[in-house]
Amino acid sequence: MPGSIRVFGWLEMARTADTLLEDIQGPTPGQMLRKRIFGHQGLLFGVAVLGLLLLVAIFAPLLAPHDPYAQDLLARMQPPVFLGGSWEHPLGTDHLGRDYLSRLIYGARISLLIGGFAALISGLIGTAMGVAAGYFGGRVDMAVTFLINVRLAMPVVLVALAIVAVFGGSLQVVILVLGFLLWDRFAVVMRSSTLQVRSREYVTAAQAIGCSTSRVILSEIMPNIVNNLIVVVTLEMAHAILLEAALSFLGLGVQPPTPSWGLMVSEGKQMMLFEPWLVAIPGITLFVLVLAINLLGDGLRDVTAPENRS
Amino acid sequence: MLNFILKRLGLAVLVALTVSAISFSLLFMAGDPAAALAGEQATDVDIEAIRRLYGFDRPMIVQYWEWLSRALQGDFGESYYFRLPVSDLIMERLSITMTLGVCGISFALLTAVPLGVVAAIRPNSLIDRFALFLSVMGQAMPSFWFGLMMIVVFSIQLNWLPPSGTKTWVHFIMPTIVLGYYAMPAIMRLTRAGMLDVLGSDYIRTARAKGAGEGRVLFKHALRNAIIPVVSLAAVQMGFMLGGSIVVESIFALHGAGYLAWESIGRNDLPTVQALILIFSMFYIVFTFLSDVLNAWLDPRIRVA
Amino acid sequence: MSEPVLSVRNLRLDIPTGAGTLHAVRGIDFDLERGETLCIVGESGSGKSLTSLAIMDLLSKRIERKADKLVFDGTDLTKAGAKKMRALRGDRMAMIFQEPMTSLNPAYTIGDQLMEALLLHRKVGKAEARRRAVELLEKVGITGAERRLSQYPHQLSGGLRQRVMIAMALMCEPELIIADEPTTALDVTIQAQILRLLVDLTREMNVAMILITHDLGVVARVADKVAVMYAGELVETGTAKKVFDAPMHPYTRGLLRCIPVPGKTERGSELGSIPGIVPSLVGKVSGCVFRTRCEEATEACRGEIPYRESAEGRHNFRCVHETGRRAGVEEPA
Amino acid sequence: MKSLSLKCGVAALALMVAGAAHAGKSDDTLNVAFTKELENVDSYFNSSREGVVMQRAVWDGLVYRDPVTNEYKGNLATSWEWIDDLTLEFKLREGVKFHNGEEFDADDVVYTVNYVADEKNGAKTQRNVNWMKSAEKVDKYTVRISLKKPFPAAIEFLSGPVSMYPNEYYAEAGPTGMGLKPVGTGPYKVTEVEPGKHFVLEKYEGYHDSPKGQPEIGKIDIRTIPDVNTQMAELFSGSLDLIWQVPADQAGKLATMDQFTVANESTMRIGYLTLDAAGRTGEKNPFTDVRVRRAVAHAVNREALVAALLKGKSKVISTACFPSQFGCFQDVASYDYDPEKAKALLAEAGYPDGFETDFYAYRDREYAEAISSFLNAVGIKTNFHMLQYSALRELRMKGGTPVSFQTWGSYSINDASAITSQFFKFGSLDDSRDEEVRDWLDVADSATDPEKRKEYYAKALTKIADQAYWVPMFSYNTNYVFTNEVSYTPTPDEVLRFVDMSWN
Repeated sequence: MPGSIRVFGWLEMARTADTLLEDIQGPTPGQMLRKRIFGHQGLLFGVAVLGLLLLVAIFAPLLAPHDPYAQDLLARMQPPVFLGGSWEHPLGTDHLGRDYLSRLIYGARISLLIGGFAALISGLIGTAMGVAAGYFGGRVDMAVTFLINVRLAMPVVLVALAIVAVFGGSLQVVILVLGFLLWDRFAVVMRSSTLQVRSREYVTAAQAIGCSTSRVILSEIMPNIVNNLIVVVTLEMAHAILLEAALSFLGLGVQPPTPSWGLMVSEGKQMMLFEPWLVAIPGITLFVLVLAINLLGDGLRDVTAPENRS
Repeated sequence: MLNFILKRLGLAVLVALTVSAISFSLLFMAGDPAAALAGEQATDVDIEAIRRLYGFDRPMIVQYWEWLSRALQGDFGESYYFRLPVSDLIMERLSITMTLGVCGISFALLTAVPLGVVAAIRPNSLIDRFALFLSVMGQAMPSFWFGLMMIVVFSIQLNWLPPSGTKTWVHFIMPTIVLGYYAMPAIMRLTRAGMLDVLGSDYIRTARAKGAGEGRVLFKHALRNAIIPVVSLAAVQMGFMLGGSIVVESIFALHGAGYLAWESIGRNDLPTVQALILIFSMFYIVFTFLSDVLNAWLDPRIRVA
Repeated sequence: MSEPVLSVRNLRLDIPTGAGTLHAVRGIDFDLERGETLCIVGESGSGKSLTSLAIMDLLSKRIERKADKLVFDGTDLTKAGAKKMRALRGDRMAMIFQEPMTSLNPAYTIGDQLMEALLLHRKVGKAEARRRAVELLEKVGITGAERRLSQYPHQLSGGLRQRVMIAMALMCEPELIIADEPTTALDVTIQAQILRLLVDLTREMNVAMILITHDLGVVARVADKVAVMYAGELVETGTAKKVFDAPMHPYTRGLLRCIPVPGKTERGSELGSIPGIVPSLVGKVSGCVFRTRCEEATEACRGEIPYRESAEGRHNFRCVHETGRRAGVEEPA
Repeated sequence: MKSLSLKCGVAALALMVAGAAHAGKSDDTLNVAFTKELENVDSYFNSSREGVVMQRAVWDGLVYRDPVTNEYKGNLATSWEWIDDLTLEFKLREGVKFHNGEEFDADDVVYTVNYVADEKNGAKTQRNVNWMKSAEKVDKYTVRISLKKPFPAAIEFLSGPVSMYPNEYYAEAGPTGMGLKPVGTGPYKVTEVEPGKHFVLEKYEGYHDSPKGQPEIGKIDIRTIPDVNTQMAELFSGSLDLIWQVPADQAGKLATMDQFTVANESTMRIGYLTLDAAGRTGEKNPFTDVRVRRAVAHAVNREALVAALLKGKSKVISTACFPSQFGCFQDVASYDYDPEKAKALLAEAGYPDGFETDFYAYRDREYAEAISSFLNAVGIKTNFHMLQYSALRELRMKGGTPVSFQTWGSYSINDASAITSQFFKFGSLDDSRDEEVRDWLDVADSATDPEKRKEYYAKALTKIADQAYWVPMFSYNTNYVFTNEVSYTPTPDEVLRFVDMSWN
């Protein structure tokens, strides 16, 4: 059918595409982002709880009513106020007579520290590997993909236990072990994000005008995949915190007297059948923290990538 | 298809070899095996005798090659602790871990897939919100804590379920739930997202235009396509589950391979730990390989390439 | 003339949104006789696809469908339940979609998908369904039909897939085929083949067809009737000849001016364009929806708009001006 | 596997069928939990407390020590005498049969002793057997055991870890076969073994007239349940009748419940801090200064530890051995809790602001944590390290540790040679390296005159306490918890004796 010309030309000029299904007087992108953020209950909850815990962690010395390390063997396992205890120890005392509330407050520092640093280390490793694989492709990509496979094949808990058993559990060892074990998701996500971005015009343009590789990666690729990175950071942070708790539960996490929440659950476990609050209190705070981080991560994903919204 | 399988197989073998080398070298740093073998009450003379007996004084690379070549024939040596062949020891316990893993993943799939499907059919409905709630909870709840709380409620307070042991299937209920629930959120989210995606696709409209009923549309046309990524995920989760059953096995006193691994680390029972790390890795490798094959079978775009 | 195979009166589609109800499609009237081809033309988003999906009852549940009359082959579709509709779809009415690449299920063979409708609606065995599938594949010009049956969609090119879609629509010898821009997604070189195939087959089998398209060239060649749609309304309907020769609605005229129609547009004449934007359809819609872009617009365009029949009959348009032009204005040279 | 997953699916529907068979008195089966997996039931090839329990139930030694009076009685031997410093002669009991019907005689003793004493056969705890050189048959019911060097504690060892195996069966089955299907002469025979998981013992009807007494309970079902909470949960649900090694706090709670009996007994295990007096971790190590070591001793409130944490029959101790052990001299320097004095001593030693040190432990985290907290309070800042036993042992063997919390159970051997001599004779775990102490202990270990032994142990222990090489803390105790259907009086040697149990 020669001579047949479709009407796309003026249709585009008329700017009418899809207007039927959307309000034509739509908000600006900024307004929409704000609307999405403030309309997202999960995100708001996550930000609020995480912010609160961050403040608690920073101002722990001001907030804690007692020294979290001061033991009193004569006042062991005092019940919390709501179970008939005294206001001297609002959340009771632990198995060595240390103030539970104070330990909980200082514990926020430990959990956030472990989660934060483990995510930082694994993020650096995984992002470097993922971006390199996605950007350079070829052999680099093959090598990174292979390493990801190897890493995924290793049973995390088992390997972490074995390493901590060898080097002894300290805050540094736990952070390093988790950091070196949890980079896989960073690598996977960063690799595919980089792959998507690499072929975009602005990247090609930057390459064409002779920008150095590092400059292309840092100023053209990274800003465009950073939102995915942030989402993975939150998920891995939560993952690291849970894993640290599990290691501590198995007796191979951070060491006493460090008030880690996982360790507190582990220590309270002994009396779980008689004083369940010893396990319940740190267990619930742990749960709320991980919940908040996860909701934050999910929320960020929803807000920054609305097409992926579930 | 054959080409595809061979390629995946080659990769799997290479990964397995690397993991074996890593686990071997890793555990060789794990303290003096002779001291661990001798036990708490042993004297220095005991330990020296054991060191000579087991040849721990030889170079590591020699020990690795010897171990690997025998491992390929299914001989993982003798457990330092039990003095039984490691392969026997593991085979015997693996059945419990496998049972647990199969139950766990079945539980996760049987709950997560229907929930995901229903949530996708009725987005933003009560069920969808419930499923979302469950998945958010599931991701945040420490499994050891969940297990302990289950014992408190169902064994101590209600006295419905036995807190430990493996005698009957009833003993597997709580461990199955605790192990399975952690895999649920991911499976459910993926099912939901996959179904939403597929249900909005053109070929579903085509099926409807042909006059296919809702059930046929959902299960024959939609689920078949939405389930493909779920299969991969389930295989990965199953691999993780087997490796992660340590916590569950120690809480519910299930004498499976995970518990054996944990104990063996404490006892420096090198041959057992090495064999277990390798076997757990192999599970992951085999499962992902099988899921690739299954995927290829499910997805003609891979099968008939 | 016998009873039309499809008769639509005052079809309305409403979509509830956060900001109010979106009146996506309003007051659609048309009849379609057996074996007749109706072309619906209009811009993207003018409601063409929604209208066709409404007839098939394939709209999302969010969209409310209302009609004074919606009768297909003697069945009142407004009263037909889900079960009744399922029995009609794929059997008496079939649809061909725009995207052959995604409209076939990647998990099943061509054969499975071809046979599905027949097996669903007719009491035939697999062998019989298979025979029919082969017959139709040959009819739509696919060579090696037997072999194709066991192939998967990803092994076929876009053109072949659209042929499969056509065969699929014809499996049960329907009364009505709705083809929603069946060639837009295809390579320009094969668009014509596919379209010719579709038209020839419907003629041969005496199937009525609603063809939705952008391509006025196509319309000019194949349409018995033309319906021009703008912002959810039919602004002009009539036989192809009348609409092309004497377009009454300013929008139709604009449309025709924009595109060269072989034999209708002189070489070298300027391609025009219509400035302005489509109004929001959320909330109450009153007056002429085209007035924001219409060069003939007057104050009266805000009021009731009559649906006029042109002097010669069988040609209707929606405009306040009797002739589709502001009084006293000469046709521009 | 398929049917199993099916079963799991069905499981959720049928919760109400649950509930294990509530065993106990009604079917004459005692359900017991072990915390640790037993590597091998063969008593020469395991080193855990659970192994000792099994050994005492399944096998017999030549000699028996009454756990209450500490008097030695003939068991498989009826009498014995020292021929010289290196030779012991035994008259064997006649008419004793092994569980498999094999008759017990001198050949069994000769085979067992010669097998386990041979280092090449790899008996796990060499110290238990390496003092024996060989055994020879005199006649069918007379046997002589030769020693490598004078060993006064021989009878104690023969009443403890050295038990007699059937020669024909053992020659064929070896340690692995013995572990899977144990055969002994003891009051209980093993009918079921699932290694590490589950054992079933049954009363041996043909048990000889032993000083152990006759078994009463028909069947003992032993399961390994690692978690104390799970053990207690099983106890509550009625599927366990007896648990032991229950921590003090839980035992205290269980004692308040009507349906359980909680019995507490001391054990031979003691806890102590060992300080790097020899300077193995470095010349400038603060612990090389006796004042610092004494400061540590003054810093820890041992009474509070015992009263609040260990409870029960635990005692504060001051000597480097368990008080009931032979030669464990008690009248030594004792350091009372006095943090001010501790600080003064530290200041005197040149540490007015204290110092920082690594603190190691491998078990009883709670106790170790409390102790390190006491040290922190006087200015000794501790970096706490909890290691696996083997890792800590390796560390100590190679380069020592500045301060570590250790425990030692003496393998239930009631003789100071089983503890003090293990650690103060320049072995790799000797952190003090005091030649004088070593020489005294050498004399005490090999002298045959009991008085002379006592004298030299006293000298050594006095110096150890004075120099505070160790800071002995407390003796341990064990809680046994059982249902009211069970009647049992535990003994102070931390050995669960099924033969002493009966139904109420």
